[in-house]
Amino acid sequence: MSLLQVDNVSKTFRGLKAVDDVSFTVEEGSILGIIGPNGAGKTTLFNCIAGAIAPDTGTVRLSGTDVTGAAPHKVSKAGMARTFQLMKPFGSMSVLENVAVAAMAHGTSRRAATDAAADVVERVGLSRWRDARADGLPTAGLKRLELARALASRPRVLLLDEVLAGLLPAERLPVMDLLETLRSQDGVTLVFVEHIMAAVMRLSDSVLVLEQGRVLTAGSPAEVTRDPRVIEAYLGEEPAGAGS
Amino acid sequence: MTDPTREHGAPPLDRGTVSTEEPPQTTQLTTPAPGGRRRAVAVRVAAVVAIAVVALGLAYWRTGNEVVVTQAVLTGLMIGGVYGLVAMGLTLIFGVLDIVNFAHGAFLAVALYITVEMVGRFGAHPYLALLVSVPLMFLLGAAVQRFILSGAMGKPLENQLLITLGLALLIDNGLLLFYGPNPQSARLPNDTGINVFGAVVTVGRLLAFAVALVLAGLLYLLLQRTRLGTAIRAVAANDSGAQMVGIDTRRIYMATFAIGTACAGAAGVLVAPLVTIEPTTGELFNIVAFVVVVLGGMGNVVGALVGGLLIGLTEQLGALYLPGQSPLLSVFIVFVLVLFLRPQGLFGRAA
Amino acid sequence: MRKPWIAAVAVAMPLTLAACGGSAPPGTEGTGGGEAGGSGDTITIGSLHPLSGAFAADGQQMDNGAQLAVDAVNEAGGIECLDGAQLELASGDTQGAPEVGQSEAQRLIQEGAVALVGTYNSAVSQNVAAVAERNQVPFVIDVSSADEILQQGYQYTFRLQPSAAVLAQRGAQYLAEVSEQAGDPAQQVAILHEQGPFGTAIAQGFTAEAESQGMTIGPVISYDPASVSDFTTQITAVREAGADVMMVAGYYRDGVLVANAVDTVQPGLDAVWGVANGAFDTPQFPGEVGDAGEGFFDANYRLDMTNEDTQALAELYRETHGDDIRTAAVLSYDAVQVIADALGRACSTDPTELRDAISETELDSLIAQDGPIAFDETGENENAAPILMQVVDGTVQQVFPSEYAETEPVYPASPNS
Amino acid sequence: MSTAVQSSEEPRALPRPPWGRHLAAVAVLAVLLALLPLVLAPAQQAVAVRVLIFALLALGWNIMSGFGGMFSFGHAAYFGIGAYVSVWLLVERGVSPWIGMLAGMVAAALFAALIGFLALRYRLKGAYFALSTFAFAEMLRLLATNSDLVNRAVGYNVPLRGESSWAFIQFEPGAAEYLWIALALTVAALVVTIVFLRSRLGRFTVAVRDDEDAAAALGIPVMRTKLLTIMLSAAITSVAGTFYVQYYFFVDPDVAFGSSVSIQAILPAVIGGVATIWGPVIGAAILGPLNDLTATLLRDPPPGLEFLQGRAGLDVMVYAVLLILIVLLLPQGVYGAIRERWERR
Repeated sequence: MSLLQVDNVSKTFRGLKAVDDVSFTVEEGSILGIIGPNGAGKTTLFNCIAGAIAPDTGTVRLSGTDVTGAAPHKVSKAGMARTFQLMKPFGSMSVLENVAVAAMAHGTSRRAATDAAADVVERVGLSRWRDARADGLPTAGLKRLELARALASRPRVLLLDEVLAGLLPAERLPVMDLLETLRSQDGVTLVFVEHIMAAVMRLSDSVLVLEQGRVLTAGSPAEVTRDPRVIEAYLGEEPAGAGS
Repeated sequence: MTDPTREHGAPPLDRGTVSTEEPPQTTQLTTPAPGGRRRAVAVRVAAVVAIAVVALGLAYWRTGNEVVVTQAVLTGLMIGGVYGLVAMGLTLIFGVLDIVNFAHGAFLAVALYITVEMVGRFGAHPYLALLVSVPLMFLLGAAVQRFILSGAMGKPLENQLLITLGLALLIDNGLLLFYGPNPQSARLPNDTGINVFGAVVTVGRLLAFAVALVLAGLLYLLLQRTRLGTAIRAVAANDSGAQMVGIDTRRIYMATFAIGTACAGAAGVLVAPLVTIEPTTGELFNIVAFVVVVLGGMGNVVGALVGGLLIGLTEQLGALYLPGQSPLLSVFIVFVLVLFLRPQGLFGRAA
Repeated sequence: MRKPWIAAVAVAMPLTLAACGGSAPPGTEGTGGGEAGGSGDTITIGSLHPLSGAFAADGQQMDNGAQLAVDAVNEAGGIECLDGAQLELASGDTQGAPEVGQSEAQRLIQEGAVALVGTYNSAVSQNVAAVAERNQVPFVIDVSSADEILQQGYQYTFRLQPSAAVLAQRGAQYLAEVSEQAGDPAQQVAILHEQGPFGTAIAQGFTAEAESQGMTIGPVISYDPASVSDFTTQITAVREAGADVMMVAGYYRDGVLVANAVDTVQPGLDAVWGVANGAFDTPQFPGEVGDAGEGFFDANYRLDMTNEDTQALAELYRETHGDDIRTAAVLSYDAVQVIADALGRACSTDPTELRDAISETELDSLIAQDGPIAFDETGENENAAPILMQVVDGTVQQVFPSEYAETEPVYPASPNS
Repeated sequence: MSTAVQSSEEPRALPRPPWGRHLAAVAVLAVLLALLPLVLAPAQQAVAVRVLIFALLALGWNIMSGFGGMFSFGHAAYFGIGAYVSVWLLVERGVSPWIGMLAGMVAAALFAALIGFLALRYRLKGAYFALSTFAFAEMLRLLATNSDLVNRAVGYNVPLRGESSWAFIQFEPGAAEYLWIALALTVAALVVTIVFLRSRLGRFTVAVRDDEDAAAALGIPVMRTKLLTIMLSAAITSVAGTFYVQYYFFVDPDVAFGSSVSIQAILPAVIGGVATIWGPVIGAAILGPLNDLTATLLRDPPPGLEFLQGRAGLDVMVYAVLLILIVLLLPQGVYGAIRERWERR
């Protein structure tokens, strides 16, 4: 049984098919990259999977359990965490509290949650901002905070929406390293949307290409980048950018 | 990289090649086709009319007397016109400045006393007070916005609420101080009744109703056909966007509040002959006006007029349905239903 | 890190300051009891009325009325058996709100008031009555109709104005008598009343008495006086039901609206019959509604304009305040007189002795009623009664019973016919 | 939003919340105020009790609207339920107001859950949410005014017992016990606020207020969190209602459910500082005496201003001007402004 199984999911907004009959599966411990031009429906697809919006048709299963259209907090309890492309910090709280709240939401006691949060904060490299108000963080800090909060909820599947965007190239590397250790050491399954092809090429076991809400193609990173339709979709721009 | 055996299988590719059967157009998201919108409005109008017909039927069944029902409808419409008039200024302020203005009733009270002064001092026809009240209230509104409310723009709801409440207290008690608590009146000369299907309506109410319609029309034209109106609508839709295209939003806030207050000025004069004038009279209209604003959709001048008519009818017919209960109860029931089912108002577009 | 400490101090400071400055009594001390000493002493009477807010018109009149009574007593030499002690009026503004009324009552008692008069609003009076009872300070209600106030078994509360029950019963009796005298007995009476305790009590009492007099009642329509803005629908319902008299129990603003609606709808009534109506017998009512109010009746407690003392007071009031005195202000005047009279008989400012003296009051009133002011064991003025008034030629005239009549009642009195 | 990739400025450090110190401050305040009856005359005590009732009301409001971010303009509903449930039990059934207080809390919390659920279910926000709470409070007022079950517009008098009784919260007029009980209730509400804030529910509430989507995605049950917060808020406010009736001996629909009650719940919190622990208490301590101060001032005006004496309406005008000035000049409230200045140093 696949850990995450998405079947025939569609979502229409006022006659516009944002996600059109998308299906894929993700095996436990693997990393799936989702790419596609702007407006291809990647974020909408994320929202459908994570329960933020209910799909019109189709099903989402997490280790066999149907979570289609379930409330986001239930999806989270079932073991799926996500980050937001536009960062959503709890502005009035400190970084540590932000992360601790996420741990608390998963049943950890307050004291244990604070300890766990301190570990996660350390791990994502936010230690120096531990006690800063979250709404005072720079973009790079907010991106890491998104990641830290998601991690604190101890997910089995982690949906990452452009966690690398807005970071300087030098800041990207430690994040990518972190994602790899998450999979290798913690056994977390990752699904991530990313524009930075270098990251996609490096991290993904397989890649799904979306265009206009539909799956254009899917396969290993190497296969996908050779696909002429993918190249066309990116308007001739060389998708398989310079390697790392 | 990780062990290739753990690599999951490719997603099942059970969909065909990419086709372009409905080219998505992002612009459609923001502006639906005008035809569709018109149709939607037509459907809503039809629904409202249908509900009204059922309501009338029930009222008739409840009273068993068609003259009473006719009178209720006629009175409801006349009062509703006044409610709409009061709500017009409020809805404009609510829509553009995003301020829940509790001082609107107090501004109306100021206009009532201006009318009393005009009638008392110069023996003028009450409605001539419009010539004084509207410009005066326009200036007052501009001053209040510029010197008091501008400091609260963008502040939390509770701060704005308390400031406008403070203003209302200030104005009401200022009137009490200057004019004393005795009720005043400004009656129309020769205000006779006109017979309509056995029911009656006074010339004064008809006149107030007609002027309400005219004012709504003028305000609508101002918003739709003038540069100022366009700028106001732009600020209402998106103030930071309006700022970016070079609109001086601070000026627009001031102008809008002034126009809204001038509407209260006009409403006050028109209402003056129909009510007993006391410092607190304006408060009577405030709550109902808020209900009307939500009903009509905030910022929607025509909606305010229609909402006012509906609330006038609700009040009158509600008194027939629920004798012994306050007519306000039925108004609030309608209000809550609208809030839940169509929070953008009967004639507003979905957010 | 000391913020919370600061907060605690910040909270405590204003509280303490307020406590020191907030209601510091100016120059007076001591509590309500104690014997008044030699001459030159002043005796404080507390006057609690709504001086601001929606009821300020009546409240200010009543405060003025109480002050005129104090002045009159002082001019006549003060309280004789207390060495001519002078009276002093301490006024409190209830704003028509019970909790403000309560704290103002508490303040006045604290400042040494030996008795209270007030308060106009029934809700406030209920509250002040409890305060007076608990502090054992006599409280003479000038205006407040709710029957419940004196049904609590209070020992220190007295009321001058007739209760709602008396007003309603007499209102119905007068209707029967006046319409029969005119040879056109009222048969079907519609009732239009405000839905508060006042209007409801009047409507119930009136219905009981009118039915025992052989009239039929219907339709009975209630309304919310705070929000009503038009009566044409209600008056149309009355017309369609074919009633020949309409009883109206309500306040000023709604009374004016009723008159306007009657003028518009022309319901063909023999009479519009107010009972304790807040509009129909006020001097400004005919001026405000013009011809629309001509012929309206009201059965209500009333200053007695056939009494010379009342006329003198009305004259004095017009001179002092440039306004026509209202009945409510005369009741406040009487209330202060009741206290002054009791002080004179008790020869003491001890509240218990003062209370006992008040309960034995027998004092002529400036109000038209059945006899002198005297209180029964619950504290009601047992001679309190309404008289009938009518708008005649644009002024309010006393018309019934005949001993109080300034002119004959006009019945039927179909307005504008 | 910070557009710069790197902000050279170090973000402001947020101190760990000093819960213990807050609680200690509450204890000090309690001791200070408990001594007040020794120095206050009864009339001044009445003002002090009124301040504490204001504070209770506003502490309740602050939980839902300050920390929870759900603006209520209808807290009169919960105040009124607390007042009516307890006085009904007392007058009709002879039940002690302490039990009535608990019953009122339960009833207010349940009603709050019902209307909160409806408003949240239909996703009302901001002014719309506020207007819906207002509408429900008004509907309760109108229903109580016309319902025989609760004596219509007449309302209830609390029967006098003629003797002091802790069980029935009735003492000599001006007795210190009233102040102590009001104080104990306010202190309890403060402690509840502090405990709430550091609890799981409190953390969730603030998270939901700051960003609802993120909170939900992290597994916080948004609806349940909001409803529990609303219920807690309603329960605290209902206590103010119960005590009000026992202290003032009287309640009617306007006193209990009138919109002025809702405003009195908001005022102290905004003046003192919304979403701060101490704001409502400080605001109440400023506002409570303000009304009396202006009235006293105008009753005996200082030399040179005698012409102001006895002008009806002027005291309220002064009050209104002060209110506007405070809100304009200290938009974060008095405590918020003090705290900000302190932190900046």
